[in-house]
Amino acid sequence: MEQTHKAIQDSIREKAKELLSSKKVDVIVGFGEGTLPLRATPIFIRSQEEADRLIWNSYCENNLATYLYKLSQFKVGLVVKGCDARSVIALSREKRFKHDQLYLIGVPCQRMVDRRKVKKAVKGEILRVGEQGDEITVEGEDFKKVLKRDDFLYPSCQVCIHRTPAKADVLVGNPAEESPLVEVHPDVKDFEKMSPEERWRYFEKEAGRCIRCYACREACPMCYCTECFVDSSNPKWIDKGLSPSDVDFYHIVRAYHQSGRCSGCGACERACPMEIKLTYLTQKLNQDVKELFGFETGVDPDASPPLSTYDIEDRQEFIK
Amino acid sequence: MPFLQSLMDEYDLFAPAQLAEGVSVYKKIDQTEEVDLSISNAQKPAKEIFFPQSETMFRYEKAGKESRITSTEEIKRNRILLGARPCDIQAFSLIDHVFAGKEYTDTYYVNKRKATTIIGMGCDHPLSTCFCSSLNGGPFQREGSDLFLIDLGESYLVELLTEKGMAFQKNKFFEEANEKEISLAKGVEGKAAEKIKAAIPVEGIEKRLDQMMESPYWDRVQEKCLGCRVCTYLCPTCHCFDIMDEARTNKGRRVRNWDSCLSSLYSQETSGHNPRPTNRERTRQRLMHKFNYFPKNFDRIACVGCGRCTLYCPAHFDIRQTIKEIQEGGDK
Amino acid sequence: MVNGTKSSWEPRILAFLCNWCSYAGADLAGTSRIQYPPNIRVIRVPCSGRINPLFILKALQNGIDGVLISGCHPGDCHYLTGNYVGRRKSVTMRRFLQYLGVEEGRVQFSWVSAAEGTKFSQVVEEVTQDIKKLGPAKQFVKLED
Amino acid sequence: MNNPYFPVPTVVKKALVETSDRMLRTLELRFLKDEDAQAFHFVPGQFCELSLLGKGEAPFGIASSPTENGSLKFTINKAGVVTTALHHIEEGAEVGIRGPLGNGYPIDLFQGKNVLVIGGGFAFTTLRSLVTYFLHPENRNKVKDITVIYGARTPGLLLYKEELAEWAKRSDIRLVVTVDQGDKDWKGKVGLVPNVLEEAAPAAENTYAVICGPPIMIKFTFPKLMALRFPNERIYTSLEKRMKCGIGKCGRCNIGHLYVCKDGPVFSYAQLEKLPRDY
Repeated sequence: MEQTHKAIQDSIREKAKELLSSKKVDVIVGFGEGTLPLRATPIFIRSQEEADRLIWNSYCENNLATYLYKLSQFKVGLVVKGCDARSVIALSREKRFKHDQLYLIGVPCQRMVDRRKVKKAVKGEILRVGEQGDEITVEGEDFKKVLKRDDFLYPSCQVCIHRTPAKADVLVGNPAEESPLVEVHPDVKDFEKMSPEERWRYFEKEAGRCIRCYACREACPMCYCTECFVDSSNPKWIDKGLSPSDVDFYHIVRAYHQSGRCSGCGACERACPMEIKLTYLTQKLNQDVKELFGFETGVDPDASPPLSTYDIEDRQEFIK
Repeated sequence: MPFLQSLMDEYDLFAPAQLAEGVSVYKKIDQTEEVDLSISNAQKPAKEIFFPQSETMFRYEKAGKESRITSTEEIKRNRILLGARPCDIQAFSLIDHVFAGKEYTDTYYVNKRKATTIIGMGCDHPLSTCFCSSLNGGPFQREGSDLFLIDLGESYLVELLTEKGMAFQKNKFFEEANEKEISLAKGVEGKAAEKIKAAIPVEGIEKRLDQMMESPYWDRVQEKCLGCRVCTYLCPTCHCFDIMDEARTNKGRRVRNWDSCLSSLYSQETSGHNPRPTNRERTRQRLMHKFNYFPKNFDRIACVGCGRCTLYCPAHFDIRQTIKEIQEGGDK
Repeated sequence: MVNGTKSSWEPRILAFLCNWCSYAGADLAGTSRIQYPPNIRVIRVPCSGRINPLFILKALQNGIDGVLISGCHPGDCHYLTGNYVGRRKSVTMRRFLQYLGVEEGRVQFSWVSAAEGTKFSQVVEEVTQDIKKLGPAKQFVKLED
Repeated sequence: MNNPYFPVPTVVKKALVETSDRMLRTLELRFLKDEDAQAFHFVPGQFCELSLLGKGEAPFGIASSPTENGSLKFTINKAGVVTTALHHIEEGAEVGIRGPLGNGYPIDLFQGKNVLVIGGGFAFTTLRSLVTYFLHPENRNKVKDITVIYGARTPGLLLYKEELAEWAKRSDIRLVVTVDQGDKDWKGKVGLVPNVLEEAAPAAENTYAVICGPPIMIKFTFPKLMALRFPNERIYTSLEKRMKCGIGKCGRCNIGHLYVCKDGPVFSYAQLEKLPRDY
């Protein structure tokens, strides 16, 4: 795996240099080394000399498409995983950027490692991380532990069947084999086993930790409304405090607004400082949309978003 | 936990507790089992105890043209904050400046503060992101605590530091510490101090920033910021809030909720004008407030080095790095 | 009110009726003097496609016990396709609420044309019975605190 | 302890729509309790938070003068939730008030000097307070010449028309009213405030200028004052920023280390020059 990462990283750098020197793009948005183990960080590269700061590893977890709105004035070279590319396609359907503004550097994704899960597997602070093949080595002051990489992947990555970007101007690395590690999102599976009452309780408990920092919203490339419904003062849909009803309201609508738009990247869940589970909501909506309308976000660049269209034969047995 | 129970019999007890695996806050304790003193750096800082994220300021009821307002500022039962670490406690002394104030006293904050005895606790496992020592703090700093606990494994060494602390002198759960225990505590303290390796150069940062208001550096700083509120809400010194009414027909309440300078709405005026229209101005405001404006007003930097903003930023923004870059003159 | 003793409790149901069919259907029920339970409060909307899922949640938050959304039959939409688009929102929202564990039957949907005064009264009757069985809404109501 | 967030009850004694576009409405408020009225001391330039329970609070400059005993006036521009509600309430309705807040105009500094008041549009409210204050017989001797230049886009948008007419008749104040665009009944001046200022300004010596208006007016007026050799220390303005608490706690209205609500809203240009352009 390490070798793959290294090879991909080299290709990203090479491509970035080429794009910048030929002035095909003004800026490359990619990942750079984090200052902490288990973390990478979004970086913005504007000159060839800086391009060697670009990296690729198991912690490139952000969906960089979320930065596009800030860069509307520039030609952008964007490093995308499969899910990020799907967001870009979805955004493109919603006419969020100019046709020739983007250059996608597609990376067939090796699935990202869930840093929190890794942290919870050991006692004490992790100070160093290494990766060898399908093993992750974590070291702290008084421990060293080897973990099986596959056991520590993000849930949204475990179910992913679009690891290779559906659309990219260049692909760095070979297309990945598109089969899921698990068939159903583990959190959706667990949730669906519960009774309705248990489900509601679980949902309220998760949402109950919300501090309304809106990191889930800001991390999501599809959350770009000029005025989010939570911020509207007239009409005021919900209050801004921590009343369970208001918090539930926010989480239902934030998720539901992603119907047919969510790429399943999991950026929302990864962004949450309170570790609220969120992808069991969006992933379920994705499943529904696939089942009901045969639609998957950002896979077919020409398909209309399902909630902006219809089929005369759509299901309606629930309508009196 | 008879000691905790005895505290709860007399006080409202606030302490760190886990909400989910790896996620903790300071909260009012209903059952002693909730208390988890091993949590050294809870996601949400202890400021919540005095400055809750969402707080009713008063309730009102309207009848015809008349209305009646009922205040919620009074604290009916004394409180104990148990197990807060020195960084969070140091932060109180910073936001005290704001809420106690010279001209106006924020009764909600001050009432809670006065009614609370703080039992601080030595932080024996500082993280690599901690840099309290660079900001006049330290993992065993006592300032601000009324009592101070040091974890000796089987027992705690308790130091009674203030008048409020001395009230516990006769507590039946406390015994006189012996030499061995005292020296053991010193060992724990020394070990923790060694652990904080990060020396963050804050010296002179206020002056440096005086020159940087229009620096292109802020364009760089803002780049990866998503504009969420994690760093401000989880910061023990951030204290901005919004005031809103929550109405239901004839009744309702006025509420204050935490607010964040990183939100575009924060400074959005009704006219449509926004003095801080982009992330550039907003990230600048956050850092300026901590390292320039606050020191100008109160002679202290509004950062205690707890590292939360760095740990929890979804884009992995590292304030330690930013401070260094500022000190090096910005855009490097 | 939301709470109250069981015997005296009557559900409050909010009905979003499209202007062209269901509202006219309700009107017809009225002018034809067809009886139906008085538990519904009507909000007239231009089209069932106008329903923003926020409306449903807001109603439930405010203590409404049930929500009915009614529009023109497929093919009859005054705006040609509004009800078709609305139907997709309805099915996804309905499934999502179900998934979350919101009681089934709190939110219901119907097609009622301008000529279907009788059907309108039947729908209201059914919905009211369903909601009565469920009892007062509690799940999503914003409590006074 | 006094809770500074508590609104004190007042009632609407009189309400008057000021302008032809009906966007500005003046409310005259009277304290419900005498002790509240007696405890309320303010200087022109200060503001209050007006609150309608269930709607919220918003800050407004006090438009009346401390010399007008018995009631307080506020002129409200209909813009957001609270201001719209304040436009709809009727006489006799209850309005909560917090204040006076902020610093107000430096009246003591003006002693023995000439005062030049420049206003534009609906920002004339606290300027009306200031002028009315100095026109009061007890205070008229405190300052020398008073010159007022007031402009609005159209005649219909001028505030306090009756008072303007009265001031025009007086000999102890020089009033120049101008509109950007006249109408068939308008007999007065037509011209933009900055241009009118050039013609009508008194000598800069011994004169303090107070200027309030829309940003665009300020932008063009300020250079004219500079050209007229007004030093920065003698030009004052009142700033607006989004506010909530009004008492320097909630954070949002800062410009650099100063808070508009507590350290302002009145600042001299000399002060502003030292502050970041964050407004």
